[in-house]
Amino acid sequence: MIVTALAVPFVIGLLLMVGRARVSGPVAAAIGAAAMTVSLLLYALVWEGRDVVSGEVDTSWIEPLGARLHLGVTAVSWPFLLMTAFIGVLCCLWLVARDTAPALVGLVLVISASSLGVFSSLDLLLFFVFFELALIPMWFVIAWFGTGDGTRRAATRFLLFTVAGSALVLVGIVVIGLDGGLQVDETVTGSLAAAVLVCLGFAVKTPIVPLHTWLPDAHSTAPTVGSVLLAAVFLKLGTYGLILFAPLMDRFADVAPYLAIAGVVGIVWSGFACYGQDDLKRLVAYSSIGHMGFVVLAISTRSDVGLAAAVFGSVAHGLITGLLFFTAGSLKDRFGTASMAAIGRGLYGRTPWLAVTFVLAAVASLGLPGLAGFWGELLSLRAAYEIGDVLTKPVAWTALALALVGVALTTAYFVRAIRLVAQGEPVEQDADRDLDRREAVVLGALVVAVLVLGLWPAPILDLFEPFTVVAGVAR
Amino acid sequence: MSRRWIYVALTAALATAASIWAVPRLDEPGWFAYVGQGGAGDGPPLPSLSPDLFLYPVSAQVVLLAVGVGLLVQIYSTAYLGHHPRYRSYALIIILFLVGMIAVVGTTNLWVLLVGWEVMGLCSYLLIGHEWQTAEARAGAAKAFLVTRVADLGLLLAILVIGETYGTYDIVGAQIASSQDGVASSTAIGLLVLVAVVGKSAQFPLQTWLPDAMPGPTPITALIHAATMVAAGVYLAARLFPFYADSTVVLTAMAVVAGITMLMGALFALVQTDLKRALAWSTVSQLAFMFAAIAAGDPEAGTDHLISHGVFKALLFLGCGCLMHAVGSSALAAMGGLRRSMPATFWTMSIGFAALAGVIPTVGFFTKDSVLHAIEQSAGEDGGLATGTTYVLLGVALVTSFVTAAYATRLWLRAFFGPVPDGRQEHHGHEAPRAMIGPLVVLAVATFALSIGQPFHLGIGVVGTVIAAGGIAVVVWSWRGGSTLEWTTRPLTAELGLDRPFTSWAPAFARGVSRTVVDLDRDGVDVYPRAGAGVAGLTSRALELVQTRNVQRYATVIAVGVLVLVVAAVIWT
Amino acid sequence: MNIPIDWSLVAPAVIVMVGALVALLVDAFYPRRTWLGSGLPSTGALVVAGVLAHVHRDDIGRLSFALVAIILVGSLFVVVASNIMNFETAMPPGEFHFLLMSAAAGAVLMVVARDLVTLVISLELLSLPSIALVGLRQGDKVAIRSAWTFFLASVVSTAITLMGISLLYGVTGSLDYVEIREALASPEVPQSVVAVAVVLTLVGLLFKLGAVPFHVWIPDTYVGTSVMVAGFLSAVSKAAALGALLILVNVAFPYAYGTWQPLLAVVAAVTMTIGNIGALRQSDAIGLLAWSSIAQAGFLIAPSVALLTTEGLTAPVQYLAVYALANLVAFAALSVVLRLRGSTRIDELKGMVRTDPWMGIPLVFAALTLAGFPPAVIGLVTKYVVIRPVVDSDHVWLAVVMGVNVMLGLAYYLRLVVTLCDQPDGEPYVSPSPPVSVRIAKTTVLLGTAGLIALSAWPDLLLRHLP
Amino acid sequence: MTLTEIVFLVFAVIAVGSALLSMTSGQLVHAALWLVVTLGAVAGCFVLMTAEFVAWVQVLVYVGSVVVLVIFALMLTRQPSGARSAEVTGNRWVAAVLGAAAAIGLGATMVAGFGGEQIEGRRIGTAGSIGDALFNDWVLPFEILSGVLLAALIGAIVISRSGSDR
Amino acid sequence: MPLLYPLVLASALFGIGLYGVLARRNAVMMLLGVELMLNAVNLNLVAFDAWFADVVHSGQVLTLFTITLAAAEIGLGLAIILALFRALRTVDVDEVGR
Repeated sequence: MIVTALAVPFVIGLLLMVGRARVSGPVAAAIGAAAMTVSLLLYALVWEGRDVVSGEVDTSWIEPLGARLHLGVTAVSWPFLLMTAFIGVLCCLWLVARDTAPALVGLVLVISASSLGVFSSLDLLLFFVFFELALIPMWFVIAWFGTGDGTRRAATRFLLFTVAGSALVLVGIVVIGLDGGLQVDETVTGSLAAAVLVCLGFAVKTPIVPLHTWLPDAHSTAPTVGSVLLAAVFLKLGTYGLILFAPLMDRFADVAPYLAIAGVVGIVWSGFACYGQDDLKRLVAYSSIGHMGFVVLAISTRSDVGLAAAVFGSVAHGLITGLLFFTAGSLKDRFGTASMAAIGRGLYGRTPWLAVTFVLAAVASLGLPGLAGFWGELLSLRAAYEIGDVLTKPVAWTALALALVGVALTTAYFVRAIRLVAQGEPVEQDADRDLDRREAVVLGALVVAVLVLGLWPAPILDLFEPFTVVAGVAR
Repeated sequence: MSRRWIYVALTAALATAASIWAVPRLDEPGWFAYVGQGGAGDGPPLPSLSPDLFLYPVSAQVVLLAVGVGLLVQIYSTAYLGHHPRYRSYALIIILFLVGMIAVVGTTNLWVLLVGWEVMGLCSYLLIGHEWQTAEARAGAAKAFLVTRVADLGLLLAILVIGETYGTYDIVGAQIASSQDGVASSTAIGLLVLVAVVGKSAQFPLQTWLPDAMPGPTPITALIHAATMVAAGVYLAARLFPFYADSTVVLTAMAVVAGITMLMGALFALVQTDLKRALAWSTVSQLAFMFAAIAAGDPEAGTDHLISHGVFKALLFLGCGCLMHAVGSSALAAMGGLRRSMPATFWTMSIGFAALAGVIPTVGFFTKDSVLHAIEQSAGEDGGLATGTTYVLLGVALVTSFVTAAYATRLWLRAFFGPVPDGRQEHHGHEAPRAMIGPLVVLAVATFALSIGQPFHLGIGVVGTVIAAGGIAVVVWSWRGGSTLEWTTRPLTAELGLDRPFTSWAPAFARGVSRTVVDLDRDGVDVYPRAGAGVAGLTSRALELVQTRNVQRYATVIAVGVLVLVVAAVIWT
Repeated sequence: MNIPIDWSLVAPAVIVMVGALVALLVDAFYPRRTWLGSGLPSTGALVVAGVLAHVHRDDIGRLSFALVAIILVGSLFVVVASNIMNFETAMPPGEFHFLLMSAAAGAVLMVVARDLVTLVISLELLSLPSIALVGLRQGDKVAIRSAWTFFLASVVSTAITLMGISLLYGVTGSLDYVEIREALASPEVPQSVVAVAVVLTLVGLLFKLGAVPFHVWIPDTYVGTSVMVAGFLSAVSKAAALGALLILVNVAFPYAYGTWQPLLAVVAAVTMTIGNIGALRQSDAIGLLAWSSIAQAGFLIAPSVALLTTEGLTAPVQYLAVYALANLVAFAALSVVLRLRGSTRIDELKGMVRTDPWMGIPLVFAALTLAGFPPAVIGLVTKYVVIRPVVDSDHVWLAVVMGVNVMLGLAYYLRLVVTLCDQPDGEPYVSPSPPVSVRIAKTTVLLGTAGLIALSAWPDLLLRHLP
Repeated sequence: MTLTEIVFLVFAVIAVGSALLSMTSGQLVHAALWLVVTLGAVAGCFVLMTAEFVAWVQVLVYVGSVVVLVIFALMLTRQPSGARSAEVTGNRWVAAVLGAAAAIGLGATMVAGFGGEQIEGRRIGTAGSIGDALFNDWVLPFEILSGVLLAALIGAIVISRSGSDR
Repeated sequence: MPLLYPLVLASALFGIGLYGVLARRNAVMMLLGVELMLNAVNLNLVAFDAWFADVVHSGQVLTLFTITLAAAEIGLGLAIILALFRALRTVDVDEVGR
């Protein structure tokens, strides 16, 4: 089942790329949406409960290295998988527009599918293969379909940063593989080098300050679906990697304090950076760094609450940032730029529904209780408060304090953005146009998801309650 | 027109439902403290949002106050704001606000409470910014949201601490646990709660957002920034009182905050030239009164004053709305002499001012009396505040009563009596439509009706009445003496510059730091990849320099390489 | 001491050498000098040699057999793909095949050599024909200049190696690997002399591998010579050098551990870094591949820090196999490109995946394999394979350098890949009606690519059977 | 100090001196001839170290053929115009340093490793004994060497043909 | 006879040869430098051979081989130099490299 769920988007994505001349953009997008929906449904159906590995596939692959084709869905990966497939569907739906290039749909499918592969892998080498697989397609998405100057440069920066990180992860995987094998459910290592390398590697991907400088450029130049995939899915590869690897490494404890502090410094740093942004997409990109900071803080506690926080935070961030980027994309489609100064004030009056969606997304992103963004942040604060088993009290509580400052800053910069764009005396522009049906469907779906998860966090939190859940990964 | 009534009907339905739920519980005995059996779990569970509705009599009162005022405001708004192009969102947000308020008051699940709490904050933000074309509204909204949200982090942490301490996020459950295992972490919880309520209820030092929220539509001010949301801070402090009741530190801190705020708010209200702003400061001051009661160990007195204040302050604000409707401004200078042209407003607002000043037999008198009594009583009791603190607090409260009576009188006189300002024609002031007067009347009636059954404490009551009378008398005497009552005492009119940290320092700091961060992010943090790329590029160029096709140079490179390797090998073996 | 000729060991080399002579003779006496005339005996000899090697694989030893197999298959690939040069009047086919086969024989002998004399002489048997091959294209000034560069650098490093060997002889009194090991085991040998001797001896092999600082000849030579000869140098010649290095160090120098291990580690790290950095600014695909092959040499050397363990021996060979195949595919494809379009500048390749997918996709796949990037899983897996022994021998720093270099490498492979995938600038000039020989070369490329794809699908295939 | 040693030292001085002259001489033909002297002196050293056969081969191969070849090459490749100011390149200082470093380094290594050892000269390297060793023990390299020579020959032919006909 | 004599002589010749390779302008003379280096090696080998009184004469045999290799190298090298001269009309390394 998992294999089918992975193969369908992969194959269809490749076919779309090969046969890009034979289909029109909207048709390709529709096909893509159908493929991702199939994947989504399969992943939803494969679930057998949190105490077992669902839909496990385990066959031999590279015997001499101990690598196996080991796929399965666990309580930790399931939310990621569903979120990714969901975002994939929405990206395809978003592309149901006249000017879509079929190749872009194909790339989106391949990227989504390989991300799904990452989340489904229970073998470290397989994990890594999927991890790398999506990068070059993403390069194309940014460089070819991006807008603005320097798309190539941004794409290459993105790729090189990520690969530098993942190369370190590869070395880390080697260390782990030598110590305990490559199977996630069996291996454990006592090596400090592994912990440092893996954390550093995923820190680039997540990204954690100061390894984040690739992110704003990549996000701001990428096309809308590219930004969405980058933020909603790609950053999760980093956090998921940390979640997956943290329990495998005994010496994670030595790295965790640095991780935690870097994470919260990132929250504050990105908060200030956002406060000074004019470009909406850059702003959202920086805000992602902040949100990832919360997730990293949660992971670095290596506690059960932290795990729940990290999973919830990642998923919620995926949805909310997806929403934000889709909104920013809508604006960019209209005005040709995401610069707040160029978009002008008073969107409340000019394009009310778009403005309302933006405000809702912003409010969700700043972690208002009752919306999805809140629970992840809350739980990581709680995880920090409870300290967990690897941090010390001074570190954890310093992190907590900084994170709180970050929350305040997040509010500040989103309020500023709302003030600059949504409010104010409206100056009509020719491009003012409220949501069309396609946009309404995509944004609506995300709004609903954000509201549902915000008001009913149980579907995800129940996976981690009570904390005895092991389900293959979380220990 | 009829479309507007849909929202009123919706509000009414909500109000009815809430009433059906709340009214039966008004008479049940019991205060927030819960004594019962049952055990708590091992650790706090992950948060959930099960509603866990549960009403005590006090919370039932607050619910009724909220929905009542909400309904009245909704009705009032049909006339006041009915022609506004964005009436729909306005009305809907009010309903959302009421839901949030009911959630805060009606649940025992701390997370639901927090959600409601924040939803209220959001609605407040959106409604203050309703007139988002104007710069003041935008600024006020942003400030209100930011200040309250920062303070709300205190509540968030408080909830976490409660959960950790008692193993549950249910207030009742936590109370059970505390009654069984004893109270713990009370100082931490109390201080965090204090932070939250100081923000939400605009207490010192976070008081400035409330006056700045006045660009919001006046009905909203009446509902949110007078009767319900800001009072929710008091409600919360009272609700969670059992968890920190034994911490002198917390109570003292609260007393200090309350003392400073009440006097400061009253003094500021005394010198305002804008009626609405004056009322806002008055609200700040009155909220501090309630906190004083809680600090004195009698949260019940605080919540009683909450209810009464909610009623008469809503009345005052709605009346203020009528005046603004009439003269098109909330400046006192634009008013004056409206007594004749707007009799209904005049009479109802007079009742409101009387209640504010604490004149018998308005409900304001009785509940203020209770508060003063509570403070007086707490002196000398074991636990709680030190006796000295109590007496200082009592003194401040009495002074504040005096000032309160004074400014209430001043506002009343200036709005309704003084000379008609030059620019305005006499006939220009006209009575408000019925949909606006109706709610005023209802509230005025309630101002008296709620007095029924209120306790009266003879000693302090007499003292309070005398002081209030003194305040009124001084102002009236001054008015009679020909004063225009335009008191412009510089430090007070500038509100002591307490606003400056929020309006200039913090934004300037944030802007400065953010500019630095943005620059650093571009040029500083990015140095290592850029330097790396630069080094790689230079090395690459250098390598090209070696590749000259001159074989002799190649041989030299090889020879040097061998030499280096040999030397290195000899050294390390 | 008696060194009898072990025919089972040298049979493949002899066959190859015989093939070389036959090719030369056929060419000399067959009236019409065609490519096939000398090419067929060469092909046949390589196949027979392969079969013979397979028959005697137990005598040869798994490791040497794997290396011999790589060398033979690589040579075969070169011989077949070199058909692209058919009808080039400047290229004398008989001599070409003779020299190529001689070099191949030298390469085979290098990995089966078990004493330093044989090693040096087979090294020369590889070098001298290679040098001649580089300068073979008649009347080509660049080619002859490249040959000169290659020649002088080569003889200098040979002289240095011989000096090392003479010192080694002085220290141990023997030139046989096993006896050298035994002599070095004694604590009385003067360590500093051993250090000097070992370093100098390894220089020749590192030179052939193109390790920094002995890499200087590579870019000029590869760019200056015919594409397939460059392919031969980058694949077969390196395979021989690496094999000889592994066996020499493993058999003869285990006790000089302290000398060569840090040496190789540092050289590997510097080599891959310099190679990658050098490739960054190349505008010609051949130049890019030349520098990249320097970088890959670093990856080949790196696991030898652990070559006293089984994995340290096998990992580089596995990496080598994939590297050689990918490199040959790339060079062969580029030779086709050069033939049809007249240039291998990267700009010239723009959009080839769209205009000529049968050459574009193999190039992309080969580049991805060399970069170690999915979907070329085998590239990634072999990167993993070479990092493993490095980590296992506690050279984590080197592993990190390797990781960083994966990133650096991607920087330019990516450029190649995206240029190939890009929208072409108008219709490129393609020479019309390519002859059959081009089709043969194309087929080789496709076969090689198919091999890479198969390995990517089942990496087990390689890792389990080699060596 | 025995006579052998004295003779050896004389040869050594001649070898080094003529090598230096050869490598620095401005006249190419002179340089080649100085090299002949060096190689001859080295052959003398071989004889003193009991390697008679090697010494003869040295004289035959080097002095007899290689140097003749070199002189021909020098003549064939004479520059059309004698505008050359010096026969050494700008690289000479680096070269001198490296050459000195190599000589001193190697010398130091030798001293460190083999100081105080004596050559006894018990086994004379006659043609017979060398032949025995060559064809009993070193057949394989010997055979390979034939391949090397052939390949070099063919290579030399085909390359020297290059450029002549076009 | 002390073993050091030939060894030190070899070192000196090797250094001089290296200098020749790196400094001579004429390609042929560079080749001669290489020959000097190889001769140094030969001296070493012969000296060690004599010192060990090697039964199989490894050193002397390798010396013979080296001489042969040197001849092969010089043959090929001169061929290349001639071709170079024909192609570029010069054997000046600086000019060739240009």
